[in-house]
Amino acid sequence: MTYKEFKEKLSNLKSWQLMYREIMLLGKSLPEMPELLKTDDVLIKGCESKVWLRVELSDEQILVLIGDSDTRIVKGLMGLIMLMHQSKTPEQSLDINTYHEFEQLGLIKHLSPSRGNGIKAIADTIHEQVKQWL
Amino acid sequence: MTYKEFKEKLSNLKSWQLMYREIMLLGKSLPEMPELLKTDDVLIKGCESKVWLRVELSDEQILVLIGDSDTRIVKGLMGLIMLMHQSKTPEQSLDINTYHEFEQLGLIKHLSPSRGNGIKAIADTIHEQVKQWL
Amino acid sequence: MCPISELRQQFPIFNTSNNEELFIYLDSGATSQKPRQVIEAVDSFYREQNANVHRGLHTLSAQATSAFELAREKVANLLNVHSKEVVWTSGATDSINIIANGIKAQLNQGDVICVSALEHHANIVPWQELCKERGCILKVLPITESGILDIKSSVELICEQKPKIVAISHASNALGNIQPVEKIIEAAHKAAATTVVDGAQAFMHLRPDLRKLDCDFYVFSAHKALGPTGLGVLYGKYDLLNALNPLRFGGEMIKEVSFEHTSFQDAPSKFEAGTPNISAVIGFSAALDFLNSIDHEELQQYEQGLYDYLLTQLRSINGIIIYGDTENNIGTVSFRYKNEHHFDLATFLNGYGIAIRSGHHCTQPLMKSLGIDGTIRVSLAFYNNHDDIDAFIHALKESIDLLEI
Amino acid sequence: MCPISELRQQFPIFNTSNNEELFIYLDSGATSQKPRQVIEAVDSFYREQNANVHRGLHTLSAQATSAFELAREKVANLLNVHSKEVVWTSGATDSINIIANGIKAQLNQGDVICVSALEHHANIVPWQELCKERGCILKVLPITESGILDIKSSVELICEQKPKIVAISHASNALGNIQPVEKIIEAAHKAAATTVVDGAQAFMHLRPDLRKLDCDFYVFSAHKALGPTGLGVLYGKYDLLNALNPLRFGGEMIKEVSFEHTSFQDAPSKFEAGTPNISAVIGFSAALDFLNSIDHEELQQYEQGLYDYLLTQLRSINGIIIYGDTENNIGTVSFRYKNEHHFDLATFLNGYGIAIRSGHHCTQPLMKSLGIDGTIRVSLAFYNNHDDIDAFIHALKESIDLLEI
Ligand SMILES: Cc1ncc(COP(=O)(O)O)c(C=O)c1O
Ligand SMILES: Cc1ncc(COP(=O)(O)O)c(C=O)c1O
Repeated sequence: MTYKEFKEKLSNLKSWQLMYREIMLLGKSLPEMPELLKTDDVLIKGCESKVWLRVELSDEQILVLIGDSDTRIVKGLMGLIMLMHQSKTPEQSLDINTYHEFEQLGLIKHLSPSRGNGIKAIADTIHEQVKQWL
Repeated sequence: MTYKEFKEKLSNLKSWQLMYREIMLLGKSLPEMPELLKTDDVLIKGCESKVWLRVELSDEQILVLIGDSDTRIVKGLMGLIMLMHQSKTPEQSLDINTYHEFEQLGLIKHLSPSRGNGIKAIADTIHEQVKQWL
Repeated sequence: MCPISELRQQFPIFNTSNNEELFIYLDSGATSQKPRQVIEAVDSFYREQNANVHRGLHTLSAQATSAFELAREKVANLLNVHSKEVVWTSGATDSINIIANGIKAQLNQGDVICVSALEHHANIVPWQELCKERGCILKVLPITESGILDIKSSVELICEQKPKIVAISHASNALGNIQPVEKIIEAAHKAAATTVVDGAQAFMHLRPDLRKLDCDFYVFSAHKALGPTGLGVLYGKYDLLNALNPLRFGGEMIKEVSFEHTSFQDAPSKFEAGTPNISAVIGFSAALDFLNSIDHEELQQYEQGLYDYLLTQLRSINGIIIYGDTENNIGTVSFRYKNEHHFDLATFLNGYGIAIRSGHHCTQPLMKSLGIDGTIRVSLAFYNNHDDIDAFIHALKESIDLLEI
Repeated sequence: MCPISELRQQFPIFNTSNNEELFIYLDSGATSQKPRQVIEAVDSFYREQNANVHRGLHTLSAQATSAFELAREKVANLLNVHSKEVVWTSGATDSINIIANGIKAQLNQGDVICVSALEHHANIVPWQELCKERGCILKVLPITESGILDIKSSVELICEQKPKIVAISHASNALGNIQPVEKIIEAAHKAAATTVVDGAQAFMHLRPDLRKLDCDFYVFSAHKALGPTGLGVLYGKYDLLNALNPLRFGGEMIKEVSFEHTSFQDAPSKFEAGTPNISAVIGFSAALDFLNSIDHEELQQYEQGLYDYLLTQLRSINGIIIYGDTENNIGTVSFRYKNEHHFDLATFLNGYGIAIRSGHHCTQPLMKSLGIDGTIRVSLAFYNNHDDIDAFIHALKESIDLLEI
């Protein structure tokens, strides 16, 4: 599924319950992140729950993201972020305003500021890392 | 003039200006307190302006008060207090509720709490000293 | 005096359709809602009376000062102590810091300080800092597996260690446990320790008689007891209080200043440097009137009834794990559902308009002892009712369903 | 935007017949009056939005947190600094104490700290305490006979003494002098000193651009700038700010707590232990909107006009002695009448319904340098008008007559 497809799916849902359900399902569908990879250096600061995220550059010069969280919802939100950035070139990734996308999806207003900040922290982490490959 | 006479005089006055005038005149009429007697140990704590008060017992076993202040108004209020206690026996003095008298005169409501406290401090000082002569 | 159940009508927030959605407030442990009387007292202070206190002698300032000092007397009366033993601070946290910083000079290397394992960070970190600075040793009064103070071991520890200070909460914010402070204070005083009781959670529910309780210091925040934000109380037995060094220096707390020498006032002024939170004091004064107008026994019965109902309802849900002391409790329930993350449940509950708190509740060490990373906390007050609990239970069941994917 | 002279209508206190007597407020140096917008913001916070901040994720708390952080940004914008450089405190006194206590560890025996001779006790005593504790030396930037900072000698002193800290008020509370802080800051920075500016009196009148002013720290109180009581601001250049040790420890300022080890957040959270004064922040946010809606140049002209009128009127009375810098002034006049005690005059003025302040204004060392025990202080704000001044002058003349007995 592409980010665009997922976005469309969400936009057809009538209630926040259904939206969260889709998001949690997305999270559940993510490949498991091996415990060994969940090191402190990839733990993102500024989130209420635990969020691990690894960003790497493949031989094809596109991004590979692996992430996890200890909560279902945040794991789903991570999935959304990964859908946005996965397999993009560093340049393409830098063009993406993750926070803005969340706003458009209508998700920010359901988030407390701390989680809004969490999203920002994740987005910033990606961009920071991506910059090294420009 | 006795305290009673002064009280009556005040009660006939129509404005706070006239009351203060009488009180200041009373203060002005007090005998000068020699600078030598204005020592730190007779400076009363808890007043905004400087207040010195000496209480002594005469050979006739009645109170002798000498006091002064650096402000006209407080000096007048001191005069009032002295009118109340001067030449009284220790027992008579202890029976006087100075603060209550000021309330009856309608003076407390013109006083800020800090000055109300000042009156209390002066009254307490007198009673404390008087107790030694019981 | 009206029945407890009608008091809710005095709280404007329950009559405001803030989000035009259902709104159930079950987060009184974080901060209480305010009755109309408190809000109006603050409002009319600013409209009619606003002036600085203890400064100058104009009528407005004099009125403000009288009202300010009257509020101090009201606190003292409620606590059954002297008004000069009552210091206004900016909150419970500030109060504890004033004690810990102020008593520093009286402690020496190797001295022991005891805190309970159930403390809020505000009643841990100031003591840790003190220990760091003076080379003192922090010892923890232990809890049982279910999160209740182990009173036997605690008393033994105190007997054995002869601590200089014992700091303990009157009620736990995370679990709601009413702690056996009387026994701790007794043991502490036998060991000649100074006792500090954190009443942040307890004050409104228990209205303690401090002369009876016999603790040396007691602290709480106005905002958790119907009052405005930015105000706290520090009570201390006068001699002990006056022996503390001040934390802040400035106007009002000073007797005389010269560039060569400065002398301080006695307590309470000594600890009240700078312009105090006058409007909050005025508001809290109204909060105390409000509290005093409610029969305390009736209030406790009402709150106990709510709490029992909440417990019964929660226990009827399969998979709910409840922590802490459910026998002696101020009306706070801390729970988890199976091994689901508290964050997911809390997010859904919020979606249903239920205001609860989730996380570690500023009690990380307690959570660690319990082997968890947080709970969902429902904290009740007398302005809650059965409908609130029904709405919460309904939302909780729906939220649990949402987790089944 | 309405003319300055109409802004007064926005202040409810001027429309309340408090004592059913004439009421002229000329004590804004003690605390400012509050516009309707501020009072209403506090009121509706408690009625509609009341919740704790930075705690938990329910919508109410989230809204409160957003509003709280937005206010921080507004302060930062007005001061032209970063919002993470803005710390909420309980007042200017608290702010200065946070700096003095927090920088302690960076100072050594024999280090020099300079304060000006015009400082409020709040900007003297914390430094004296620091000196006592660390063996530092307090040096005083001198004033001229008329009570104006002697800028030449002050700069020389700074050059010569190479102080570690220079603390000075932006405007004097006792005399109203606007101090030449730019020159002092320049000299201090040449000497590698950290500069602390006490803006308690200046903030509302001068709305300083701190990037331009280039001081390292700047403090003020909300209650003197249209805002609620119990709130202050501490600005610091980020690295210097973050290098301070916290004064208070507790919730919110902590990253992780265990009984073995505790780590702190970075600034500003590091300095904001405990539940902050949320309602005051919300109210101050409205105060900043109000200030921002007034053209600053127009406001200054208006205030200058009032001040000039007041000066002229006062000078026309025989026997009035005025202190301080009447060329650079925020609109505060400090005076005496012949060698009458300020207390008598102030009492009479109060009788006539005039709220002024008398005494040493928490500047005992300054009064000592001027060889007096106090003054009568009239302090103006933009909500005053010519009628206020006429009423004051009339009452002053009558009061002086009363002294002739
Ligand atoms: C110049 C100056 N600094 C500091 C302060 C202390 O402010 P606050 O009492 O609000 O803490 C004041 C207030 O009187 C002041 O005028
Ligand atoms: C038990 C306990 N102690 C201390 C505090 C700190 O109170 P405040 O944040 O009002 O300073 C709290 C509040 O969360 C608490 O629950």
